[in-house]
Amino acid sequence: MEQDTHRLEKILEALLLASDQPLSIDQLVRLLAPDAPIGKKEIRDALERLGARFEGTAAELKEVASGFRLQVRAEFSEWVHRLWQERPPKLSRALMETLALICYRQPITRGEIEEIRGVSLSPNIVKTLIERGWIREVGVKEVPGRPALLGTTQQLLDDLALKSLDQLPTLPEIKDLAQLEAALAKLGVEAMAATPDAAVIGEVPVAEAAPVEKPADEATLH
Amino acid sequence: MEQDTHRLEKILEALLLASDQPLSIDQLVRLLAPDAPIGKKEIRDALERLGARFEGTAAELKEVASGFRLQVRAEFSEWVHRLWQERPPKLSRALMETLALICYRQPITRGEIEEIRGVSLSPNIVKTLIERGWIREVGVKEVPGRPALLGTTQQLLDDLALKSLDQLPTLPEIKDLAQLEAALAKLGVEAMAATPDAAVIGEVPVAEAAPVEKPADEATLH
Amino acid sequence: MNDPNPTVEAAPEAPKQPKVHGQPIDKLPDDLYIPPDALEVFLDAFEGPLDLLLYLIRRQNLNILDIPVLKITQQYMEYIAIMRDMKLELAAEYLVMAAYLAEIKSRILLPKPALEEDVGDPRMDLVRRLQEYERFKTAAENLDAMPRVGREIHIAQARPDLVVKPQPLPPPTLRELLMAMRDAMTRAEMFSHHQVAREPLSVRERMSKILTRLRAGPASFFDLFDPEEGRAGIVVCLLAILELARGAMLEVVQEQAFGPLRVQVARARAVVTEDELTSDFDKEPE
Repeated sequence: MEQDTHRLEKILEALLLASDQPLSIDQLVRLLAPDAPIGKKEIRDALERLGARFEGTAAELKEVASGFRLQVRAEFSEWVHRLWQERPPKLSRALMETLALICYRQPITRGEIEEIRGVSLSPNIVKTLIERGWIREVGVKEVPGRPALLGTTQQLLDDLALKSLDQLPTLPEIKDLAQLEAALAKLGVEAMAATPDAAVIGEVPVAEAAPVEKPADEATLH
Repeated sequence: MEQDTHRLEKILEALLLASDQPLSIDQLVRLLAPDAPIGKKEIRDALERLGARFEGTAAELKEVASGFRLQVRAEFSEWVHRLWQERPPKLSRALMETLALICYRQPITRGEIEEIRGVSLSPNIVKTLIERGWIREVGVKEVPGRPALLGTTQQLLDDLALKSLDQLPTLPEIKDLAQLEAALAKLGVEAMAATPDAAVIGEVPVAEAAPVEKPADEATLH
Repeated sequence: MNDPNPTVEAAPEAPKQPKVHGQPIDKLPDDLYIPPDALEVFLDAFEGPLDLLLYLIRRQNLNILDIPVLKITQQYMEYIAIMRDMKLELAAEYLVMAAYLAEIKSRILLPKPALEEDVGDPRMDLVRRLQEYERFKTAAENLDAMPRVGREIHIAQARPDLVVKPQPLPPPTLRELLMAMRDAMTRAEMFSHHQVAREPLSVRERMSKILTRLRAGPASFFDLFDPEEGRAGIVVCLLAILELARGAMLEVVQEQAFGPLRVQVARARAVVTEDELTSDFDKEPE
């Protein structure tokens, strides 16, 4: 028994450390259930013991609106802030894929994004994209639950130095790497081989973004 | 003093928890420097104590190629996977074989990879490996066509939780050549004895493929 | 092999009879028999001729050093013959290997002139290649078995509860964005959905714009069009409205015969209240 409660604590710890969002008791019950049904009370107790174990460390277990999360104590936030300044935030893969799907499949719901990506979509990602001004809720889909429909903004076009999303290659073009390279070249993005640092290419300074040579009319044709 | 070392440990813990990539000692020195110059030795010692503190928890401090990171112990990965709908996609054999060749034979050209594998190398495989940040072009081979030489990255080592390439499992040994010659000589005799028609296909049905007379030096078998 | 059409699946009711050297095979040898429609899958399972050869050798619990070259060669040839006769796409490497094996075979079978002593065993090179390939095949399996970040290893993360935004996210490069799309699509195998293939993105973009516009209230159908955009713009707009209507994201309503078309956000079917109807009605014409 002693063994078991310890194990439960550690599993909860593992889940909380790996999750990028708070986990509710209900979620935890669901995550733990397949093996042996564990009651909410039991989980709550284990969380309490886990919280106590974090005393004297840099982290703490905190209950927030949407559940429990492990977070760095406020007294150390200054150090973390330094780290973040030194290392500018990176666009995560999940965020990039979500944004790309919204570009290509808008208006699209969170559920549809999850379906295509095969993984659940962290609310943080949508929040971040909205805060950054790249996407917005454009309506709701009239299906049960009335989920929000997401679409792209002018800001995103500006930041990508595009006049219209139509300038992006079509899906078949993306599939074929040679065609993708050709499409990128047409958009003024250098080839990967030419610039080893792939992360910085394509950053056409907005101010200089030359008027794209397409006539306005043609840009929307296919 | 006791207080200070504890504090250093906790600051390191906070930084490692907040970072999504490993932090090197140099980076840690830089991040800690503004307050009080702290030596590498001191940081190393604190990291060691921190690592010990994680014993018996769901997390562990691990040193990988580009520095230190806190990770969830592998024994809990089964639970962590439940956070996501889908398991990470399997990597194809072609991709893994290509990666293995680059790991053990770097720097290596595409042509050399093709020669050993006996099949042409899909450009997508190299692209995928580059996209993942596991390999990169490290130069060109000064032969006609000047093909790119491929090598592995620190990212690969980080992702495999290795400190250096030396920690990769050793490449299975090739048989000693003298033995090979001997075996071939023996083979030659047998081959001569066999008439072409004797070599009927399906002579040995799979199910019955009992240990056909194995060579004496079984120890060298794979 | 150059024939694009007749594949095994094309005529499932009359499976093609495997032939070797033009002669139909009534019964395949036990260890060679593969259901005809599985041949393609079978071939896909191999990473090339070396892999196939290794399989043939290993299947009989043989050491590479003990390859009965003649037998293995013959088996290999049978596979190739069947696959060629069945018009399966066969990578050139398999044929090159077949030619190579044929050469080895003929050199072994031909009486060896005394002078040729120092040329060496013709199988030597093949054995070396097989061994070398097998080393890396094993190495690849070992490598794949190692714990990997994202599979067995997960980074432990926690952040402070502070709202101080570190730095705004940098905009993605186009390459990053497109590669991300490629990855997502590849995983979802959505590339195969031809209906999404050539859809102009401007339609998708316009769909979002129209929805945003309709949030402010219903609009007259024609107000959604901007004549200044020209013909192409109007087509895009029309496609966007149709697509939205098809996806039940908006409704096109005509209150009376020949009356003006009104476009509004789709409403949950059951909960249309009188209130909404009248308020919609009030706002109607523009």
